Amino acid sequence: MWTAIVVFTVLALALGLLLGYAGQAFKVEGDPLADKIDALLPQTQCGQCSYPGCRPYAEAIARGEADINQCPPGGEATIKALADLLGVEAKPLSAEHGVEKPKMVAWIDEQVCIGCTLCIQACPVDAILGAPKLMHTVIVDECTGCELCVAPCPVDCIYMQPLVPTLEQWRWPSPEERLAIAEESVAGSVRMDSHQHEVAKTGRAES
Amino acid sequence: MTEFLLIFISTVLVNNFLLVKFLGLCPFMGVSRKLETAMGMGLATTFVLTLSSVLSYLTQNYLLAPFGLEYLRTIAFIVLIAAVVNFTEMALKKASPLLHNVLGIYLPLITTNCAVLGVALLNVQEEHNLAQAAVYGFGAAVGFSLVLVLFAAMRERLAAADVPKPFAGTPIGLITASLMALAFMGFAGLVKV
Amino acid sequence: MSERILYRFPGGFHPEQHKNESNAKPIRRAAMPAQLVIPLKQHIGATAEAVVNVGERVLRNQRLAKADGYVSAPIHAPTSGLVRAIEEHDVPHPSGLRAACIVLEPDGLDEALQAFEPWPDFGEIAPLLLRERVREAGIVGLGGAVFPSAVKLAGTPGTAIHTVLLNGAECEPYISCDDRVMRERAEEVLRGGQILMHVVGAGKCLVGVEDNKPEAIAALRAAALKLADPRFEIVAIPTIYPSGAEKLLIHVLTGQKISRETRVTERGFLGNNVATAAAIYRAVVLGEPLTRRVVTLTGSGLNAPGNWDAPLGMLASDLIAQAGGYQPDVARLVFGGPMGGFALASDEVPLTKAANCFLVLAAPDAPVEPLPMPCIRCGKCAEGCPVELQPQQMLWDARAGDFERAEKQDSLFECIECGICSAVCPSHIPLVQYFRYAKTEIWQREREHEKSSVARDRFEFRNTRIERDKQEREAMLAQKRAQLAAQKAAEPVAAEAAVDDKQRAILDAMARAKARKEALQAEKTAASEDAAHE
Amino acid sequence: MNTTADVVVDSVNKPAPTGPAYAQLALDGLWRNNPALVQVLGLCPLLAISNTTVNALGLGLATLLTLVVSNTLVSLIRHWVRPEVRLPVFVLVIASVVTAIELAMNAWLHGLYVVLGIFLPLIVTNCIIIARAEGFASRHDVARAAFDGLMMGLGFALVLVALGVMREVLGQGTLLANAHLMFGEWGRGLTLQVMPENYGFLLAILPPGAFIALALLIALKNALDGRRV
Amino acid sequence: MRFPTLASPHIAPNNDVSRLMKQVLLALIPGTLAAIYFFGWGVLLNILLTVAAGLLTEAVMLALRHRPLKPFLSDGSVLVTAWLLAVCLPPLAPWWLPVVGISFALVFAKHLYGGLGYNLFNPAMVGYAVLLVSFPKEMTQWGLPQGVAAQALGFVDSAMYVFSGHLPAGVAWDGLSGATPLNVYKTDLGQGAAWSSIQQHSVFSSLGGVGWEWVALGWLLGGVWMLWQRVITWRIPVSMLLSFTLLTLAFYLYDPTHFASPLFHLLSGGAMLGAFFIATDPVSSATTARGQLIYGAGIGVLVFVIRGFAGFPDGVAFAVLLMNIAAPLIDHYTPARPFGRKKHE
Amino acid sequence: MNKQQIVLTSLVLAAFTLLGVSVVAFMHQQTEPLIQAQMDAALNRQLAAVLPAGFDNDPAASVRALPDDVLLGGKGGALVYTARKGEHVTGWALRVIAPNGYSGAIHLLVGVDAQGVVSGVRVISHKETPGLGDPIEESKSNWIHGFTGQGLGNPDTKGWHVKKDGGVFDQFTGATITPRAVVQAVHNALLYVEQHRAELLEARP
Ligand SMILES: Cc1cc2nc3c(=O)[nH]c(=O)nc-3n(C[C@H](O)[C@H](O)[C@H](O)COP(=O)(O)O)c2cc1C
Ligand SMILES: Cc1cc2nc3c(=O)[nH]c(=O)nc-3n(C[C@H](O)[C@H](O)[C@H](O)COP(=O)(O)O)c2cc1C
Ligand SMILES: Cc1cc2nc3c(=O)[nH]c(=O)nc-3n(C[C@H](O)[C@H](O)[C@H](O)COP(=O)(O)O)c2cc1C
Ligand SMILES: Cc1cc2nc3c(=O)[nH]c(=O)nc-3n(C[C@H](O)[C@H](O)[C@H](O)CO)c2cc1C
Ligand code: SF4
Ligand code: SF4
Ligand code: SF4
Ligand code: SF4
Ligand code: FES
Repeated sequence: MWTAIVVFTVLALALGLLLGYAGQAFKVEGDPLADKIDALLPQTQCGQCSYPGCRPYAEAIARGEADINQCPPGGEATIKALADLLGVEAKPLSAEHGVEKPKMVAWIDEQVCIGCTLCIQACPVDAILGAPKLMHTVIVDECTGCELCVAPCPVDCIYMQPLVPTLEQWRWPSPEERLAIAEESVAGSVRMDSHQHEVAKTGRAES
Repeated sequence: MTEFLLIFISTVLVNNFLLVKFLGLCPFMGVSRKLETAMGMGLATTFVLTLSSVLSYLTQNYLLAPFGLEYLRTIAFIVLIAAVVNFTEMALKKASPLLHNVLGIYLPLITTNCAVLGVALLNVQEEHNLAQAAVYGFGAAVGFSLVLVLFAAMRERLAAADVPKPFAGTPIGLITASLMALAFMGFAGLVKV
Repeated sequence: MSERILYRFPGGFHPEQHKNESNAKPIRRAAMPAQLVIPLKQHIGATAEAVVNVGERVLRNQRLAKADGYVSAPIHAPTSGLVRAIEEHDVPHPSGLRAACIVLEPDGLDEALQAFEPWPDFGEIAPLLLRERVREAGIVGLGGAVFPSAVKLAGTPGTAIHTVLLNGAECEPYISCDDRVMRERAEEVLRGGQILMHVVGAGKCLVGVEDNKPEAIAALRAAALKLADPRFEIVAIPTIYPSGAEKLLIHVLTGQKISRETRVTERGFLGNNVATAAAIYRAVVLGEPLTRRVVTLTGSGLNAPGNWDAPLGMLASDLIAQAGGYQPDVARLVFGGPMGGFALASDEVPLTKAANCFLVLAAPDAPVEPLPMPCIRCGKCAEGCPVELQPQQMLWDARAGDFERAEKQDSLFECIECGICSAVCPSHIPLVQYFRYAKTEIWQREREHEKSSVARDRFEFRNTRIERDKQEREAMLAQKRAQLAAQKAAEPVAAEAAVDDKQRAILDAMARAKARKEALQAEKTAASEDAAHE
Repeated sequence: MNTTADVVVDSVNKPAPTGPAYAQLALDGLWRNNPALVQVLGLCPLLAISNTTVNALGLGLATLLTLVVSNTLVSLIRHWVRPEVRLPVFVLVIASVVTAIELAMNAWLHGLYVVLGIFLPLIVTNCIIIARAEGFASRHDVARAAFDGLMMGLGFALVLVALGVMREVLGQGTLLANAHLMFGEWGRGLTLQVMPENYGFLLAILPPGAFIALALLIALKNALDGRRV
Repeated sequence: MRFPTLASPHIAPNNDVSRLMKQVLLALIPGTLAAIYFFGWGVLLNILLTVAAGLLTEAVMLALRHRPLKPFLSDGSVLVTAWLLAVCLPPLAPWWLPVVGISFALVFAKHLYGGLGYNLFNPAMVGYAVLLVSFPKEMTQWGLPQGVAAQALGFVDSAMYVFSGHLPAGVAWDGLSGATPLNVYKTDLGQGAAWSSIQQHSVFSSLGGVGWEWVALGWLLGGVWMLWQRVITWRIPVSMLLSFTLLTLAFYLYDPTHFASPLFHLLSGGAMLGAFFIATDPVSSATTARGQLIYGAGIGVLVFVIRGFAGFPDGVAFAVLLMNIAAPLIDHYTPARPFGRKKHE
Repeated sequence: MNKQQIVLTSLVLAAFTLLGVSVVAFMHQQTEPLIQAQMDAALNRQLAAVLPAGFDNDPAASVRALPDDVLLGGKGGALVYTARKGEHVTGWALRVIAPNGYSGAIHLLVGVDAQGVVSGVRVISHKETPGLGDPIEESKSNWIHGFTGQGLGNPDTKGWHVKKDGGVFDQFTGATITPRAVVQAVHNALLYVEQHRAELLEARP
């Protein structure tokens, strides 16, 4: 028994010295992971993830506090990118944080706008132009569609409108989307019997 | 030489650590979603496994056995492994920051990889000598890495498959592992000992 | 002419040809319709900028829109009349989106303007001037890619062009406009070839024509004899789709394999469609801008298929009415050929420079998309792929949403969208659809990523600004208090000015960075669109 | 991911300011965050030692005991351990506990000890144990840590036994074969012949069968959860 | 006028999956006829049993997964899987053996992966391997070929035996069954016998084994027809047979007492069936051109290794499954080399 | 690098090691005799199963290694345990190897009484195919009991084969190799006892 204690104490002291040294040598510096995560987030800065902006959410994920499925603007694509980065299973968007919507931009009805500047203060990316008492306009290219300017407007003159793609920006629908579109479109344009839909769905990856 | 070859073939193919001996399954299931990750893990494990196989042999024969402390084997080995892992990390950081970037995150995971402790204990059980222990550890690691990498490539292909919902993710991974184990049974009897 | 050794490109496909429906009758001249709808973008590159006003009367050949940038092309009036509107209108585009068009009401007088000075002795004219003429005449590739021809003529600095290639393959089934042009305007085509050789200083002109067009080959050979120009070589090539794709054609004719990253001009080739060559001839020798083109109207859904020489902007519905209207069981309208073309939702779209064919299919020939089954990895698609891709792998990537892998590992952007893989797939999977989707999705993600970086910068900038404002305000308050206490004045103003300067500098820098990024992006999109069509 | 669950639990549970409620801990360990079915940890013993019910029961109990004791100890010492050596110390504590249990089993359940082989010492590297020590015990009071160990251990052991039952019944048609290894000679009477005498679907007790059985259990849980959500 | 906008290309397809599968079934006929001739009605019973149970399993799984029945039941892939599994099973095996095999194969190797097209492993070979390791007794009771067997059973008697396990009076099981040539080869060689003396066993003939050689030639015939019909490409069968032949030849030349001739290896067991019908399963094999060469060669090597040195008499099933494992990695490392690109770009 | 920190770290680790090891070492002291007894008991149970009943010594303790001999499997490691009643040898248990099983060596414990009659056989370990070769295990079938009571003359040498080879012992359906190997090994063990009887009777460990 005593041999055991002596031998192991010596062993532990030795290893302890080494581990202590290692522990000192390995102090983690900075958080490169949060940067990588932040780079994948859409930067809408809308706060729907329940964090005050994308960066704080990125940091929360890096700390293991937040799940990867809380950003509705990023939607499925962002979740998948995050899952790949972190080596975890992708999962559907958490319903309590919102739903994925088509890309929108704010539009200000200039007839109604009273130039109160409340929306300017709300916009996280300075996408609204205007001065006090003058009508305001949204710089479409800068607007991220975060909707944060809608609520503050005292006369409710800000509307979110779907972003219409130009010919250059247009993207082909995937065959799955095409089928979904066809399903919705006016009867007669594309006819498919129900089992064709079924089959089309079988081609789709479950996530 | 033949002897070492047989030990090697046996640990890589016939008695594969993952598929036959069931050692090291948690990282196998956990870090096999991407091929690159799996390769990193395989490399890191190979290094640690071989090294700790040899070191545990030395500990057993020059520290525990002389003092009659075999019953403390588990404790000695696990502390040793933790140290080896820590050291690998440090050495790597010093020697090759690039490699450290690639392997760094996997190293801590290895401490709780059954395969590492398993190799150490099996070396004792099978009464290997030093050279055998080294080959055994290396073979086990190669077998581990081989299967891990093959599995990762298969799982990447599963990404687009229409797997039934309840089976998506881990279950279908396990089914795949099962069929891999079935295929590896074809090697049974390759090395008769 | 000595026999040239021909090469076989990988893969390929033998669709039913269906050329006879339309290639028997000569080209007919379409009657001027009551209205022309002329899109401002009929080419790859920046949309042209209208230079006429609503209500203005214009003459034939008068410039309606000017090129907006280097990769762009002007647009000219096909006849005289009134500009009724400049508005959004349906255009032939797979998106079904509308785009800006000039609506012209022909006055029936067809009064013309001599747009350019005719240069019958083009050999005397400096190549630079000729290239400028090609640009001014609004000539773009009529082989489908509609890339501004003048840009192509500039070649690649540092490499000499040794061979001009006239592409008369017309490999798509059904289409026969190039066939008829070669038969009826063989001399114009070859004269165009001479101009091209002169511009780029090439010593050789190869004309590749699929061997299913013997009359065209004969006509070209006769014309070459007549011109007594030994630089021409008219080559009959085997009929395999898509032998008309430029790099494949070069391979067939010379055995060279040119990858996507390499432009053909870097290897000393200049490729042009035969109709483009004819258009260049007209622009140079007759001084006419590009205002009309020959288009094939064909398919089982039409009463009288054939080729028409029609003004740009003429609506497909008007053209089809001239071609005898629809068969009762008409089921589909396709812009382009059956392999590479896309279906149109409406026939109220104008004829554009890109329009080589309106294919109208009757129900029996227009099968409802067959049921897609899962991919069984049979590899038929890979066997057929002329650029040696693995479509089944790219399909897997696209479906798994692994676009990075599709691009890096499986070379998605090498795909020329020829449609063979879709056509041969026993599981009836619309593979090209997936690839088009994946390519455009990747571009969209890049754009979004750009946008999100900008948003991050702006957000961070705003935060620092707010933070600084707050500090400033506090500082000011403190200072005021201090002022009150010490009765001092001058300094703080200077400090404030300094801060303002700094802020402006940051804003300026951001604006500059943004401009640069946009420029890069535009270039990239143009380049990739271009590549996708080649 | 444990941490996530803990955070959620923390916020849900108001009456206990010091940590999650015991009911939550029980639910977590047994079902919601089950170590075997959800965290997919401790796979090696789960698959290697589930070929018979008795082996599964033996190892399950040993693991359960280790978890309770190690969680308790870790919680007790949590304030004295420096961060750099936290992991080594935890590992050391666990290894000591396991060795003690190993010695005890060797002395009193020798037959089972021989059958379990190296998987007894390998409890040390069972990822669940270190995960609970790190993720839970080192942050909560002793009572909760012990209870968490108990529930996690139970969750693990139950899955292990379920696998054992599945594989034994399917593979060799018996239940509780070799019960004497655990319960002594009277245990021989416990063995049940569930299937006809010559029955045997060997796959179930071979390695592939182990993977499939676990896959089926996890899928079953997913299906049950899916229906509720 | 408005039109529907369907996807290009706008030409009618001339091929489909069920046509492909029907061609495979046609190609299976010569070998199957030979097998029935030499090994009796049990072969046919196996096919009937696997097909019936296979269709039922497929239907149940499709229903459970809420997938349409008609297109998938009629695609013919179940028939191919069932048929291939059936001809690998011992004739006169008890009825539940084919049933368990095909059901396991379709449930675990096919539908849990998403059904047709998504499986990573060859379902038929999974079925075979599972049966082999689970029921080795039943799986090694092979019928003796016509000409060696002392007796033969009619169709009704065969069916009686398969379903009830009772032989007609006067017929002994020992007169019907015995070891396959490969089994004799493996067992006797393991006990130290020389190849020349092993060959004296009654189940051997001049080429392969009695009957087996004709069955193998039947598969070869069907395989060549599939090549001609472009159902399969040459890469996998040729590379597999080539590597297999070269290895067996090398070892045979090195030590003819302990290694059988390549001809015997090629014409016995599942080598031919494997080369043309099983290794070529498009879904689970490598799909790139270079990958297919590696894949086929790998199978050839593994069949040789397992037949020659491991515990199983025939290695085709395991070799195929092992290379199924490697297929995704092979595909990953043999990416497309697009038109005009150099090797290392 | 902070030296003090390092030392502190190692001290903490050492302290916990000390604690853990002490507990375990104490535990070891307590259980050691019990474990030894358990191991002996396990071996004795095995030996009792094959040895003729009625010995009064501790056969586990009277163990002796045997020199290599083809009859013992020829791979070394053969042992003999001797059972005695008083000074009188009542039988032996031989640990032998059947080298030619289907998948390798089969380790056997063959009990022989003083008259050279088999008193019991058990398989200690083997690698035969599950479901095919494993009925040699006692837990799987009674086949192994078939040896009890057989001796060298009973049956005669021809009879010491499986039925297929003209002997008296059953083979299993589909598996002849395994029983053949076991029968041969038991027969060889008997031959060995016969040839070395004198030695075995006298030798003491
Ligand atoms: C699949 C495919 C098929 C093509 N077929 C033809 C063709 O038949 N005739 C043709 O002139 N251009 C064809 N092209 C376009 C040529 O590649 C090339 O862009 C064109 O010949 C360039 O001439 P242009 O600029 O005068 O249009 C095809 C392109 C692709 C991608
Ligand atoms: C791929 C493959 C194909 C087979 N083809 C046939 C066959 O056509 N006819 C037949 O009777 N047995 C066939 N078999 C059965 C095997 O040859 C047989 O299972 C193998 O030789 C093992 O039997 P054994 O273990 O009894 O030798 C095939 C087996 C496999 C794996
Ligand atoms: C996969 C496989 C495993 C086998 N395992 C054994 C075995 O463990 N023991 C055995 O005696 N025979 C085994 N055999 C059977 C032998 O190859 C051989 O067929 C048998 O011993 C000859 O017996 P028979 O003459 O009764 O047919 C196995 C066969 C196969 C195909
Ligand atoms: C040439 C060819 C070979 C095939 N070989 C097999 C086979 O070996 N095993 C099998 O289960 N299915 C086979 N199939 C059928 C089909 O591919 C198989 O059921 C799929 O693996 C199921 O997804 C084959 C099909 C073709 C066209
Ligand atoms: S929900 Fe997404 S976009 Fe909105 S702030 Fe959070 S991370 Fe940014
Ligand atoms: S304009 Fe409105 S919607 Fe757009 S970014 Fe600013 S606050 Fe968000
Ligand atoms: S042709 Fe169709 S089924 Fe065959 S591999 Fe290509 S995509 Fe898959
Ligand atoms: S569409 Fe693209 S992938 Fe398909 S065959 Fe043509 S080039 Fe190849
Ligand atoms: S239990 Fe986790 S690796 Fe073995």
